[in-house]
Amino acid sequence: MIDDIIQEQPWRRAWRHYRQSRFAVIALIVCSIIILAAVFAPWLAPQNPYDLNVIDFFDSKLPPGSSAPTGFIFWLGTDGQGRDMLSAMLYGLRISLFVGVLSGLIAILIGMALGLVAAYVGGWIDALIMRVVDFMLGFPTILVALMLLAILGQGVDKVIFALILVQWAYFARAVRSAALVERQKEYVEAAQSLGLSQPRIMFGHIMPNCLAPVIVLGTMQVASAISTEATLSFLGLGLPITEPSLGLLISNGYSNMLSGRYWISLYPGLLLLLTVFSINVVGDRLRDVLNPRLSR
Amino acid sequence: MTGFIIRRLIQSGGVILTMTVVVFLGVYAIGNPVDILIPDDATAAERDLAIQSLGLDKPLLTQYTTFLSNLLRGDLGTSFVYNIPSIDLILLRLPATLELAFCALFIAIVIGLPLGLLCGLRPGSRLDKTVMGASIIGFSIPNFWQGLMLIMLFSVMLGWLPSTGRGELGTVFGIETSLATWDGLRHLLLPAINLSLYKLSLMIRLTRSGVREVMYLDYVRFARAKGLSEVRIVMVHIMKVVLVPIITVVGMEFGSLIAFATVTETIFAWPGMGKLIIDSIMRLDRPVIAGYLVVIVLLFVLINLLVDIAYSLLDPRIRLGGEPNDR
Amino acid sequence: MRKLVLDIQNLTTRFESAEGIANALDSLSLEIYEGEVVGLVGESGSGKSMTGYSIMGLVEHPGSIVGGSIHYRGQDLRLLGPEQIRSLRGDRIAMIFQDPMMSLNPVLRVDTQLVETLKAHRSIQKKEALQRAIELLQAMGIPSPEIRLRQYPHELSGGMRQRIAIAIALLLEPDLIIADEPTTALDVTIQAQIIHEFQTLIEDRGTSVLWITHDLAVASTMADRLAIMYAGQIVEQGPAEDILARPMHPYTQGLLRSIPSRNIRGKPLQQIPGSAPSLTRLPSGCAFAPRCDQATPLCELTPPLKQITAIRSARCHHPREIDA
Amino acid sequence: MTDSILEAVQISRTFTAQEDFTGKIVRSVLRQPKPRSLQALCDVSLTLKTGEVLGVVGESGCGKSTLGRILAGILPASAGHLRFCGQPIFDMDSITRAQTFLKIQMIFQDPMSSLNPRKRVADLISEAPTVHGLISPHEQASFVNDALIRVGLDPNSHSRFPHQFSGGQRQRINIARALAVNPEILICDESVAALDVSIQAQILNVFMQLKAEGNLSFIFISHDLGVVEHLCDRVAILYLGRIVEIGTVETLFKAPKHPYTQALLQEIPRIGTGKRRFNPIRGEIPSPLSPPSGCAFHPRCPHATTQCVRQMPGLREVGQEHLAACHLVHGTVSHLPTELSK
Repeated sequence: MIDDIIQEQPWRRAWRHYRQSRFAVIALIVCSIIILAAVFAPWLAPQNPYDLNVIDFFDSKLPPGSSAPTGFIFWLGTDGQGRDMLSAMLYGLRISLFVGVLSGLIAILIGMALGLVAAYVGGWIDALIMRVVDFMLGFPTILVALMLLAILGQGVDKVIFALILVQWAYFARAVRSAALVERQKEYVEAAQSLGLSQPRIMFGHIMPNCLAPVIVLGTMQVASAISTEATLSFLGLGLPITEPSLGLLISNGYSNMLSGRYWISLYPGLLLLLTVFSINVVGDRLRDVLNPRLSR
Repeated sequence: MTGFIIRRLIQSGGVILTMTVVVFLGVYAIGNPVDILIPDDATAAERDLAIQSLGLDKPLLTQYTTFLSNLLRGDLGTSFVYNIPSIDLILLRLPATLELAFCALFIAIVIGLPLGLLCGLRPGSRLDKTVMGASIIGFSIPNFWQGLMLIMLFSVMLGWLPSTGRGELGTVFGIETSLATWDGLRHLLLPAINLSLYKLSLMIRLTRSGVREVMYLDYVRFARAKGLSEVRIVMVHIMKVVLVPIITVVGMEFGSLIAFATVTETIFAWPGMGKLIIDSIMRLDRPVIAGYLVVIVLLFVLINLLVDIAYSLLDPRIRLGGEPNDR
Repeated sequence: MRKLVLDIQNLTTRFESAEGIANALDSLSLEIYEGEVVGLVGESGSGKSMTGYSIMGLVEHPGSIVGGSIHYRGQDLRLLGPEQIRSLRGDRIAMIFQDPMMSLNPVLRVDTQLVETLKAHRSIQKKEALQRAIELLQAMGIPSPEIRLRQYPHELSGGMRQRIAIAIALLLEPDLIIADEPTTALDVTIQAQIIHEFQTLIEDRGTSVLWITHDLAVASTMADRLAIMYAGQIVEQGPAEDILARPMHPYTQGLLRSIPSRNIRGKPLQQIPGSAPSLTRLPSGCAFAPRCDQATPLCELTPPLKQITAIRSARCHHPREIDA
Repeated sequence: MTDSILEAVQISRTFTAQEDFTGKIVRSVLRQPKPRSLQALCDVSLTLKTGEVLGVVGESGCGKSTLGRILAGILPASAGHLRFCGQPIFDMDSITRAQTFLKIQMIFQDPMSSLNPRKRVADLISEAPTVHGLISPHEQASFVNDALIRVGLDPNSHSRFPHQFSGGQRQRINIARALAVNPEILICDESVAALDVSIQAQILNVFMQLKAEGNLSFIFISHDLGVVEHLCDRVAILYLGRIVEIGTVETLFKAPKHPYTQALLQEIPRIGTGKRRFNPIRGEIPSPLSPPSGCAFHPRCPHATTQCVRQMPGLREVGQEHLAACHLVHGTVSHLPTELSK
């Protein structure tokens, strides 16, 4: 009886804790559905919005539920070029998620490596890294990204680069402060006393204990990256028109909104909101669950 | 304390210097600066003359020192579009942006602090759950889309508030502001709400987590054991501790509000420097971009400096130089 | 017979969490008389601090007092409203906490924290309040108190802070002070100083004290009477010297035997096997039975509190007198 | 065969606050003095004899943890040297030095933070011996099994995480982990301070059992005089980074020579004295940033003379195997008032 609980492993315990919020569980499900929808967009979408052969300009700006002369039904209407909104949104979601997740992952890797090195090596290396981090964090994400793209120009790679550049510093700071706390703990001294090598202590002992804040921050940052990309695309500085993300879809529909054709802008916006919101709810719950102060 | 300020001043100087290098490289050295700095319709002779007069044939370091000395004189070139010195152009637009940012910050603080306090004091209550859920929405809604929806709802569908422009300006204490007229206020409301929503969510969360952290500490318990009234415990023992980090965050966030104003100003056609910068980026008006960056950097460094000083004034542990007690 | 200051009967404080229900205090009864020092001794998790919080009305969510009574001079504290309780706290019943680094608010000056206590209970001028504070700090062995008053807590050493916390508790000359391990975090020489000053002050005023500690040795030098706690219950109670000389409960016996100085140097210590049970998964019957070498089948039933002599009681089926 | 297994000769350790570039500028602008360095340890010499338990006693900030970490090779010393079986450790090449320090293992104070929470018990115990090639991977299971039995833990618990154990069990894991690399010296830094009395007795018994097995020597750092008296053969008293008295437990506890030791012994609460009043010494431990002149204890010492204010006393022989650093104690003759020597 005692053993059921005592034998529990850390991750399972975290999940048991996570499960207690039904809201967060729903968000996790929604999040998974969105990710699956994005990954399988080419198979799920009723129409390939890039295929000029299936797009008919005469179908443009049809309201939701209309059908084309071919009998094809546009459940969410069509946009200015006559593309099926649902299909365009699925493809847009794919691009948005791709950009957000990839930039987030690379930023995590860079930030974690630099943060760990700064915390463990200390001295002038730490000072240098942290000055750069402070410098980066001193300026708002959107501004740095805007300027960067103003200089670099448009493109998926450039947007990803810009997003990495504005994000890595957050991870570096979080990992460093977590690693500094861990470094003070006696198990690190024990590892030194046992003659374990520096890289082994740094990556094998300290790093696994710094993952909790990285996971929480990573979730939130992916959401923020998706949102930032959408903003940049909306301002016309993000992705090129050939690769329409959700932000670009909203931007395209914006001019039609005032004339009552709300669906071109509204639906991609709602999908964007749902995506960012569900990821944030998951991240927020993870923060509670993985917070060492609350879990013990 | 003096040491602390001197230290911050030196660091600020470092930041400004680094940023001038970045601006210089970004605006003058990347790409072909000649194409950027000289109007397209110039003849070959004019180009050569311009290259010489701009010093573009000289080594990079010399160019940079020229750039720096020009900068010190407040000269960052003339806008191609408006044909006036870029710094003047930006300073002309600055008040509108500051006005917007101040109003947004005001909304965030006035609503955010009390809500966060209430939630923090009653964790797990229905109010707490509702507000916390809403705050996640608050920082999940992309700023620009939220702006569009505000216009859609309040301007297009309900027709209550105007959606573009700054409206009529009045003068208070010699400062032109839309806060002084009814029309100005009506124009200001939507953009201010748009800009403040994200910060409002942040303020609620910060206050709440600060209160939650502090309210279980021993000294709050000790204050209770002393028999102090609940009002004094919350307003003095909890809030005074919680406010210290919040005030610094407020300062930092003011800077971020100015940056985010670019989006809001674009949507609501607010004539601030944020809209100017987006327009300039679109038209590749690089002198204006450079000017904007320099002004923003100075503004940010100034804000950070003030925040640090405020922080050290508020927290006795820092103010008094905090000599380590043990070991 | 001296007058009762505090009379706790069958007090039960419960915590509900996802792990289950835990009785942090389980029908605890304890009396404190005027001018008496009662040592409440227990190991970590035994509920000794919760006793203090329960008396002060400071049990926080998700915990609550679910049964029993706490009478202060005949008045049931559990029936009082929050405002009435508040006016008693700090005035008639004061409390001191363990960690001197944490019990003073870091952003308020020492004088603010002293004066606000006085002002919460008396209408008093600030000047007069400061004067009283200075006198008390002097009595607590703080040199040049006028300077200390204008400082912030982090400028003071741990010993100084604990002295100030004690001075705050003594400011209004309470009837009862609940001291929750106030010297545990301090060095031996500072502990001796503070105990010395504290003893002088309470003896002058005839204050009653509930001294909560895990350290039997400290309790034995302070207390008139001892109460030993295990798993939320008081398992043994009586005059200090009597208990230390002739412990009756097997837990008290084990505790005394595991203290090094009671054993022959270099020889293995007598130890209590196992570790204290989690309060959410207490064994049925006597909570100590699984670790007890004298347990019998009878111990699977909950033992009642037995009044063994007029002054001694123990919660055990087989209380025995053994010289420790 | 040499009698002493570990010898510390005039070990000192200073901590200096790191100063960055801007810090230097600020200091020169404001004409502030250089950051004061903190002398955590000063000329500490100790000899650990083979098979004995040497206690190191002191209050917080006296440098006893720093000493333990220097002896275990976790912190470098600022000055002085260490000899292991007569060999100077700091002169060795890095590989030999690492191997030598492997023979000196440490048991820490906090049984929770000294175990990596993300590692299972089996990994905690077998990692170091595997890395150092003391055991081969296929021997791991049986090795861990034996290690757990040796410290009195259930061998079936090898795949658990640290948080699934009680405080006493965690400290047993710590001991098992240290023993896994076949050390000859264990340095116990307040190893039982965080434990409840009943658990403390269990862990002390583990130490005593290990001592009885005869292969280990111990340095036992503690603030608890009762525990030290019970377990140790000899004891050194530290005050503000210096040894003020060192001797066998019998002589030192029966006839302490240094006024600080006397005060310590007088002021520990003991069972059996009954309710009593303390007669404490004055003042607090001075900050190591600004130590007093002369004898560091003089501001608190009830017997201090002008000589104590001016001159730092050295350690002198005051009895058999008994040294004290006090001007007022000469040989076996004490100039201290006799009632204090009781």
